[in-house]
Amino acid sequence: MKFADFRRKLAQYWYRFSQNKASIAGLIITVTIVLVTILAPYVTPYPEHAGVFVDFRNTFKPPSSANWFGTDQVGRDIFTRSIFGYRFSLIMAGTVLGIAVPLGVVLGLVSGYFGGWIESLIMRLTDIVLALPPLAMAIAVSAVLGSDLGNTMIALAMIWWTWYARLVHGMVVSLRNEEYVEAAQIMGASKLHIMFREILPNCAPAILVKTTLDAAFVIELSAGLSFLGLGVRPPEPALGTMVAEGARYLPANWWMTVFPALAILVLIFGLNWLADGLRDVLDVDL
Amino acid sequence: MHRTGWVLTFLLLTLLVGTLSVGAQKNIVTMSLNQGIGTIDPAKVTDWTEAMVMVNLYDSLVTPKPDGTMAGLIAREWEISPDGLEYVFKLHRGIKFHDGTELKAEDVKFSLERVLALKQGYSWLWADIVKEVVVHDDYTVAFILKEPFSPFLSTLPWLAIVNKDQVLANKKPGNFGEYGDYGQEWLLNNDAGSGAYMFKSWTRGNEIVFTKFDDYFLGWREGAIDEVRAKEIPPGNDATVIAEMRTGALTIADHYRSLETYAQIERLPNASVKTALSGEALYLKINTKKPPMDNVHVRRAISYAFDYQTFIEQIDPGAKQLRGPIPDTIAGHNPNAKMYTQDLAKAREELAKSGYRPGQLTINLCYVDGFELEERLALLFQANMAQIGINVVLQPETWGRITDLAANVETTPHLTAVFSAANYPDPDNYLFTAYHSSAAGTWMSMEWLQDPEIDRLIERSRVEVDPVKRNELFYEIQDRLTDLATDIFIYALPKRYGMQNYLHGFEFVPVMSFEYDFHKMYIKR
Amino acid sequence: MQYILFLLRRAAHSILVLLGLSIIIFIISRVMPGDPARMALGPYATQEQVAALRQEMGLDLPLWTQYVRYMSNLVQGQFGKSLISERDVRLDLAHHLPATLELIMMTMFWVVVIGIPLGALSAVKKDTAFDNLTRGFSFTAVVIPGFLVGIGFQLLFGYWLDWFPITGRLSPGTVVTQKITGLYLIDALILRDWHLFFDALKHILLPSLALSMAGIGQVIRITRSSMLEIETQDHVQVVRSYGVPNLLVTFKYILKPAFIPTLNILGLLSASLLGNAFLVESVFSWPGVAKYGVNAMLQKDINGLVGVVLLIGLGFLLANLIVDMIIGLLDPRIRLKGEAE
Amino acid sequence: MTLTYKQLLEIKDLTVDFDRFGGKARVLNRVNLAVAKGEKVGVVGETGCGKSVTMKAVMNLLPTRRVTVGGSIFYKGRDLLTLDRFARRQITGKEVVMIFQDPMTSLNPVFTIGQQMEDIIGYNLAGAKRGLRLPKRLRQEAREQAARFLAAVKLADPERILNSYPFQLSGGMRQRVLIALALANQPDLIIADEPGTALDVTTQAQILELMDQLVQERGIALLMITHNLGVVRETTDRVYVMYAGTVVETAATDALFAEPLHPYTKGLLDSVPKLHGQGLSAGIEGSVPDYLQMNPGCRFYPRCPQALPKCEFEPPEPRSISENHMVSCHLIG
Repeated sequence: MKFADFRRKLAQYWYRFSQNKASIAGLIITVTIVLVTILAPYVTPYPEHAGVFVDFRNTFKPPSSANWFGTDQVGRDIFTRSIFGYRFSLIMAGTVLGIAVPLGVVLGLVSGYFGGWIESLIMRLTDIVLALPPLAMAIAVSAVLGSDLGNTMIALAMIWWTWYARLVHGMVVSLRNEEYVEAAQIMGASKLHIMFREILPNCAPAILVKTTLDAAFVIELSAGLSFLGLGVRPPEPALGTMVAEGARYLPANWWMTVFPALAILVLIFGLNWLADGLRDVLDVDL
Repeated sequence: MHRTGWVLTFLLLTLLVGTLSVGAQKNIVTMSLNQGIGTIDPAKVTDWTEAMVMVNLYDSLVTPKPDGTMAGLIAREWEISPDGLEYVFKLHRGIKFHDGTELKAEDVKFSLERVLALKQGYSWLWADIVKEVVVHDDYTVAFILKEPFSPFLSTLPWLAIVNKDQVLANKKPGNFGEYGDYGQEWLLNNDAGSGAYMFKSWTRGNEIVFTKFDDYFLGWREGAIDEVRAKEIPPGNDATVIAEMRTGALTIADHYRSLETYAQIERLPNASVKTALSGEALYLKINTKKPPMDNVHVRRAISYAFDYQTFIEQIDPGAKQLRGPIPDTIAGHNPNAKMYTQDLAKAREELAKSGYRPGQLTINLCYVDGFELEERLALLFQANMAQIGINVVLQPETWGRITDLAANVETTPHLTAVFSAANYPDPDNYLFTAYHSSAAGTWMSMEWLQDPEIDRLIERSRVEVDPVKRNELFYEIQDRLTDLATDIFIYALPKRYGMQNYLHGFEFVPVMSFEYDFHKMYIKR
Repeated sequence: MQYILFLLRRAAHSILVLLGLSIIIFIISRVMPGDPARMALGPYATQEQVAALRQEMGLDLPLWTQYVRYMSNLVQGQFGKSLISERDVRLDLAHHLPATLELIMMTMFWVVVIGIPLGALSAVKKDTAFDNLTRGFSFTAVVIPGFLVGIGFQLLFGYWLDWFPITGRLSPGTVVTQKITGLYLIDALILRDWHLFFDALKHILLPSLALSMAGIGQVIRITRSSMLEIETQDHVQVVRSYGVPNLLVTFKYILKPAFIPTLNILGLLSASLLGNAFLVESVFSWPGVAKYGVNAMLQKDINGLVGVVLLIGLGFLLANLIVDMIIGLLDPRIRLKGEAE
Repeated sequence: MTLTYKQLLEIKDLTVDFDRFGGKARVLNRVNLAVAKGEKVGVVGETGCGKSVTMKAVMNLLPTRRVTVGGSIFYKGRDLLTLDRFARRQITGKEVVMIFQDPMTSLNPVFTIGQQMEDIIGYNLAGAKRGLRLPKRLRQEAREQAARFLAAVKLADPERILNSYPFQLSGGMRQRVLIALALANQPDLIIADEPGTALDVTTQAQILELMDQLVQERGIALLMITHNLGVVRETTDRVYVMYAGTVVETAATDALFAEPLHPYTKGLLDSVPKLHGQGLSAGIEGSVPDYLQMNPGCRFYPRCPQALPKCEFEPPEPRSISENHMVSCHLIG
């Protein structure tokens, strides 16, 4: 594809994407949150509240101009901690999917393309893993390996790849008999070439959309885990933990729960809207 | 379309019926439990929740009074031999077990033997102390000790008397010869006691129910409580406790709730909070064998760096800082022991003496996951230590895991927040189990002190019968321990209880769970 | 006959999956840090007692011997004793299962009773305000995590409006006179104990609705889209072209084939439902299996953990088997040919 | 103009607009078409030229939202577009029926042939006073009738067929079922949308022959949509050629094949030897244009090899060349 064509295509995609207000909102939300999270130390009013900090004179302050979201049980600014809390969510999503997506895609490609016992092995493995609810599995592994972020992420990645293996496997099976793949085979292209250059690009839109959706899902899951107190060590802020801690002080100190919960929702909604937009543009049916 | 209509009707109906209240005729008391009940077998009881069940289902020879001294319960009177080796108890006549048979001396003997054979629960209190139990007649029983053990009487509330015949009638095959499994399986779901209440049902992980035993030998007063329901509400769900205290669904909010919760209960028109200075104390136990905490200067440095003032003023207002390991409510407390206060200059000086530089040390602090008070303490500690350049890693763990970590000196964290259990109102309760070498390897002894001099002093205090001499020994031990800075002695816990105003007769007793004696309570509206 | 073969094939597949699951769980349960023997004996146990229990549990044996033991026990349906409650794990599970079962069944009830009609109506009324509203609701319901919905419900209906209790299965004072199934709603119906019925209903309403939100959303979405897809298919146009009444076309010729993808989703849903149950049970202090599982995990109760995970796996596979059965009944291609599309 | 109907079906200036996000698309532009009693008429054109939309408009199968229908469709002199839903159902589905293109997808996969035929025949037997449930008697009667017509389309063992699910039948058998269904209501007009295209050539030939014969026997008018010119030539009396939502030419079949006038028709016929139910690649360059950006003049202008300057802006009016021959083109006349 020529560069000009590519640009035109991109412009077309953008046009279609921009037609939907929710997609645009999703994109803006996601990008803003990612930026704000990266720049958290500069954009939050009390960056020190995300670390080792206590101020027992200012506990349980309701929302005010000084503390937009109020303060918590040791006097920390909830707004600041919510922004920093996004870090946990985003790192979690990034790492889990960063491991799971490539792994699942490669295994899916291999099993779909080679077939035979490799296919049976990989697909049976996915069957087994998929029989377990991911959250239950994640709770089991992180309870077992200790409340360690790294362990939890590895555990989740070990479950998550199966979805991508399934997805890609299905597409490869339907694609491998397509004419252009056969043509490439006849022309003597290597298996690697066919898998990665001929088949993979056709799966890319579906993978992209699923990854976006799953980012939201992993964030939801990480919130669930941290809600149960798994995966984070205090004083590191995590939105799920903040919700759980706040829930102890309901209903009087509602802001401790409500704002972190809203923060989770905003990000999850943003990602889902973004995924919806991408789905329309890329014409993916998931 | 029809279906949605149905659903809406159904929902509406549910809402209507849902708002109708539920009436009750009996005097039912509901209390919250912050943690589950593992067992109701009195020989296996360890946690406060289990102890609460034991106190109500079973009777013991003696029972603690509010001032910490012992009153007879099923024992009418007792005599102690001058050498402190023999305790003879005379029992009340006509005490009935729940199955109607009479409680006799033989049951007392059997109960102790059972505890010692099973080696669980509180068996450690008597394992190396009691030589034998002799039944003189149906109503006279004697305990013969191996060596004098001054606090022996104070430990006896923990010996619940079980119905020997009933237990043996329900035994299953097991490892205890003629006693089979000692009725272990049966006692998991039944009681064999003579206590004021009878076991009714237990939904594991949810609720335990017991009902009034009409033939209780102490009789019943007007307004007595007919049924007790204790339901598990985890620490994360304090909001539920508040809501149910407001609606009246809960009669008693247990003493392990967050301070905010009690503050809110206090604001309710129908309920109030009772506070008592307990014998229970909070320590940060320092693993004195694990570098860098093996260095006494480091220990003193952190003792000086901690902000006790903020803790007792802001975190648990109205509390009192602990002076040494023994709370001042216990006779034998040394009022002149050293008390550390925050002094950053001294802390830095001690740190310098230790040879470590600021910024060089990273230590971990372990506390019970989700325990809000300990978490606030941990965050405060972390912030304080940062001021003198010690980095603290917080390690929230479940209580079960902490007891596991305590088994080895290697796995025991640098610091662990632990509430001492007020098992019996005697200094020995605080000293032997924590600092004596032979007691090492449990959550009570996470200091791993193993100091021969301390060992020797504790041993002497246990066999000393003269109260004055005992006190002198206790004073010396307390001075040594504060000097060694084996713990950060934080405070004696003011226990708070949320209660409906119609509940009367509650009395604080400085032994774990004995304040939850529902026989003493009554309802008057 | 083909149908039975098809079901047998699916069942055999499920058994294979369970076997694999048991291996994974074995591995996980053996790498747990912390000594289950010590945890079981409680804080006052001595080292000798711990060693003795370790031996009794076979924790000192080589790993493969442990595996052989473990598998042979599993095949006999034995999970061993729970280290915490000291009871047979099966007893513990049986004890906690009814609560979870009741919650899940109630949840499924909402999913089907709310999700399918809303999805169908929204397809019939495509592009109307009702459709847009329903789609917005379905998106929101899918996206919001169940435990946040739960907390929201507690806040709204529990604390502020004070309509429903926030935790537990029954009010204090409500007595189950006779345990038949352990599902209070059903027991109450059998016993005609209306007080019990409405008390149980009042308690289960919020948790089951919170748990069902994601499912309702998904079912609305899939029912709507598959109905719209089938709507455009030739066979629907054919019956329409012959003037068969619209309602009949919608509720017979469109809804029945549209059920198949919906059912498939319901099967898949059961996995996420069981997962979310962990959080929702925790939020509402619902004394179910998930709560027992979290406890078992935190307390390193190996046997309990194995039991819970296998039970959940089994539940998931069973749910899918039931779904396969129903799909088989709906879809003659499976019933008669043993083949899916 | 009221007719004492000469034509069985007469479509007058039928216009259909689709509402798209990008604007209004005029999918049919003033289509005129007539079928006389017992007549066999063909409609040809590329995929997407509006043949199917025309038929769906007749059968009232167009979606009701975002679609505007203008003009009139007279059936036996009554304008279908002015009738209410119920009156209209007395005609379409009963007197006018349609056979869909693909027998593989035209039967509901999860109901037996019998269930489907019973419903369809039964509701037509029931007439106006039908509820949602068919009375048992009617159902029985419908089933008997279904069996009769299955036999009429030369399907052996009708009982077995009635109890079968579609997937248990071959393509040819399903097509026969659909024909039986069409005949069962004893209609006056059958609209056939590319019948048998999805089947293999031999089966298709058999089916067409059967249909031809059955229609002939019963004096039913046939309106056949196809892009297969061979089929048109063999079966029909008259042909309409459609392009991009307009009728560009109409004539008796023989006349059209002998002397095509419109450049599009010419192209269409030129491509015949190379045509196998595919496109028109050899005959005419390009493909059907985007309905959203339709040329304001002659719709064929962008692809017309002989286009005049005025073709770009001025739409051509239909002109009569001879009694039965009409053409819309600036080149003619």
